[in-house]
Amino acid sequence: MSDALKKERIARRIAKELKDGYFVNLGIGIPTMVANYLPEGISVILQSENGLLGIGPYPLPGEEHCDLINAGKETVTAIAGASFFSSADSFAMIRGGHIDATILGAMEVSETGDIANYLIPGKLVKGMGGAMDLVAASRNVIVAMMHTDKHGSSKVLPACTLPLTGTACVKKIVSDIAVMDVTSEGLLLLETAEGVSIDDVMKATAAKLRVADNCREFAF
Amino acid sequence: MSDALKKERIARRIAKELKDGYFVNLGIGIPTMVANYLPEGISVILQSENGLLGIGPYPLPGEEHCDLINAGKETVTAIAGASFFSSADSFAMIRGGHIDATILGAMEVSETGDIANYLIPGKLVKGMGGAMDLVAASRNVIVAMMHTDKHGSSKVLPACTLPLTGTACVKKIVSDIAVMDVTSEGLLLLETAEGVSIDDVMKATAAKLRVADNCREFAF
Amino acid sequence: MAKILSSSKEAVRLIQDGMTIMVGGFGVCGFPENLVHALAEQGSKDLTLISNNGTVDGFGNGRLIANRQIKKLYASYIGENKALEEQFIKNELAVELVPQGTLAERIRAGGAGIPAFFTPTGYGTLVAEGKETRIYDGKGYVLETAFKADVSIIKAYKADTMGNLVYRSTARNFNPMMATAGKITIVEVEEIVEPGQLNPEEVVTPCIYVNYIVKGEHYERRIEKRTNRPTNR
Amino acid sequence: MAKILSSSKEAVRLIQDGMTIMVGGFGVCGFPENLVHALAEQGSKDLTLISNNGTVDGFGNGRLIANRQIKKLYASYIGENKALEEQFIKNELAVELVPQGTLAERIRAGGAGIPAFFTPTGYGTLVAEGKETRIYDGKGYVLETAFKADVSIIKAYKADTMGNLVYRSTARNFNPMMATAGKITIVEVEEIVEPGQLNPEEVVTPCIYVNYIVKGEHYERRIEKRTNRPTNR
Repeated sequence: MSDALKKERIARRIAKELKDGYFVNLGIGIPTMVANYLPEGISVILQSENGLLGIGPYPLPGEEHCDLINAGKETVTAIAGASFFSSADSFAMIRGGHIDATILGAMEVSETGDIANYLIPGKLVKGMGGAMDLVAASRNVIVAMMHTDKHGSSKVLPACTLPLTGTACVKKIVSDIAVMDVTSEGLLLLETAEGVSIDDVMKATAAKLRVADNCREFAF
Repeated sequence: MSDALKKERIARRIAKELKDGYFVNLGIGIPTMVANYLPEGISVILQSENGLLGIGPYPLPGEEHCDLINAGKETVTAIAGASFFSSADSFAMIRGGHIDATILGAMEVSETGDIANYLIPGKLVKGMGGAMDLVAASRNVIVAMMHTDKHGSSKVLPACTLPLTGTACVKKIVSDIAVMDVTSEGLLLLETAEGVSIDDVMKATAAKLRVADNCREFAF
Repeated sequence: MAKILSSSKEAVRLIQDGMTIMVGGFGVCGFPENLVHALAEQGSKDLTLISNNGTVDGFGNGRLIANRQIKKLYASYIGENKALEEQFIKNELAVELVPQGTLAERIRAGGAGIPAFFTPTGYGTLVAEGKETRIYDGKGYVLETAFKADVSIIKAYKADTMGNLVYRSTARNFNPMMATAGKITIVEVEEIVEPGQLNPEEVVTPCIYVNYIVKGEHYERRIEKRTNRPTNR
Repeated sequence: MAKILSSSKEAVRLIQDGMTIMVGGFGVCGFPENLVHALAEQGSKDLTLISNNGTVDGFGNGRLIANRQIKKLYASYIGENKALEEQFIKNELAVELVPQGTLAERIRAGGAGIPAFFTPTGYGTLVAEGKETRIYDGKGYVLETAFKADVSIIKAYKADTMGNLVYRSTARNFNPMMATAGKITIVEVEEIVEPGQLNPEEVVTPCIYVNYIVKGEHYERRIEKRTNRPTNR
């Protein structure tokens, strides 16, 4: 299966986590795709931390405006009922715990829910942007990522090795092969991808992983 | 001279302290009257801490609106170029030191610039409203008050006896008989009212009062 | 997404005895009179009330106080309400006076995930007693903590059906911050419009903060101090 | 009251070597390009820059960085600018990464007379190193201090001649807070109107915060990532 297809499946699976009327912040990459796969009858309101509540679809060609972008700096539109505000007001909203779900990518996640996704010392320096605020304050942080890196190493670890974006904040991890909850007793495997065995997930996971009694296979 | 006339004179004298383009917060009572006596060519912008920058004149009869009031809860109007904002934004403006002059009344002022104007324990309990924020943060706090209370006791004291509204914050006192600066060496008498001698002021003042070399008489 | 309720009476059923509530308004201006009067009628007890004013006798918070529904009040100004002043002086009602700017900022902090902040206001006064203080650049500051509410009751001018709010003139006052600091926020408005009818640049309270909307049954449009300029000037 | 200046070049003369400046914008969106490009031409040195992004090579802050006018940068995101990333990794430019919400709040605090506040953001991370931390209700918080600037350079959509400002869409971003946190605030706008032409309910930045206004000479209207939906959908 291609990486593109795997990523689409992650996005499709995460979309099922969202309830009607949720206010959601979607990170750059796979998370942004989640909006495309909302189940029938489910509508959510998307927040963009640069100052927009109510992101609409991408604009038609010729309708883009340089002043209307999302946090990934892509041109977007605003829905009827949208509002614009400053970055201070936007992060007051985020930090105050008003966002129902935050979905973002990660380089590493630990079995205690720590997340690292902004810095590889001496190598990749982009900055945390709004990610640190989002993970520190959202009640419901869901990580969307490939289970292993390009070298095949697990990104789900006993402890993160990279500088942390946040500690004990991730609630759920949805990867291309598994869905895991972060619980007070560590990671709990809830679902495996179609054609992936529990054993496959165990082998691909460096962190300790308990298997839920009702762990089941599912199509992403 | 009637008290009303004395108060008008205080307001007239304070009006001379304001420079063109100043942003000014006027307290309830004598301070509110200051706006009526601005010298020719001097225009200031009045802030009302309940959320208005740019107070206009009182409305004509029939033009009042219950939603447009000043901090004294009087009906007002808004000038062209006014803006409305929340109490949080209003006090951010005040606390951030953006107001050029704050003029307010007092029950007592000390020779170190302490002010008491919100509470007489067991007797008068109204609350500080916005006064504590105003005196804590304005660069230029001017007190407008009668020099003595209704029993003839000095309201300008070595130390306040009532609970304080703020410490070391008053820069100038304009009373019905004198103009005094609060300096790092204590109170300095700058001006006496027409027909009032330096000795008269000294007798009416419980605080230590130095007399400026160029202390002069003036018409309020 | 906000839900539209059919009456103030229905809305205040969300308020239970012993809750901490915030009530918007500066005096009677921008005050959620329909909701508060419904709450007075409902008679919920032992409430902790966070509101700028005691308002006036017989109106608004004044009714809650006269009914002895409030066990503790946080406010910046309690003049204009004799019953309250008397209950306070006689220690029958616990009142904590909070400077107006500190009150506004503590409420904002509650909604914004800031548990505490330093402010210069009240340094060296009774307000600072028992609180941590600190010197920054030679000036004294007091550490103040955030306010949150079980239910915030606010007044706006218009809502759209999603819950976006706009206010009118100085009736904005404490309402926008209180909207953010309530676990549940109920707003009463004069008019409800469709999404898209409020300019997104103008929305003061985004819909994320609003849980319930009621169209106020009756507005008295009370004015505390009617002041006019002479007609011939 | 704000003063209208005739050119960006005249405006940036207020900026002297060694000053701390804030520059508005989120990437190139809502970015004061005329003022910053004039500052790049003026060549002021040893500046401390507080701005959300490094922006892109050859544009905006990117020019100041390429010119080596910046000795220290506070930003939340420095991708999209290779020169900056390289100078940072080689320790040729001091960069302090500040979480975006913390950056926004520190600037707001600077303008609002709050010297320090607690935030959950960055607790347990590098951002908290060397900073005071505290537990409230079982959750960890970091004490962050206010940011102020000698000069704030911002972009708004329209100003009236008094200095009241409105913004457009997401171009608002950091500009309103920076307006409050500069000892001097210079704004560039697309249009200047008369007092009364901006709705007082809509004014985002009251004129008290604005010292100088320039009508921007040229707007490139650059878009970093042009994204569209298909026409037939």
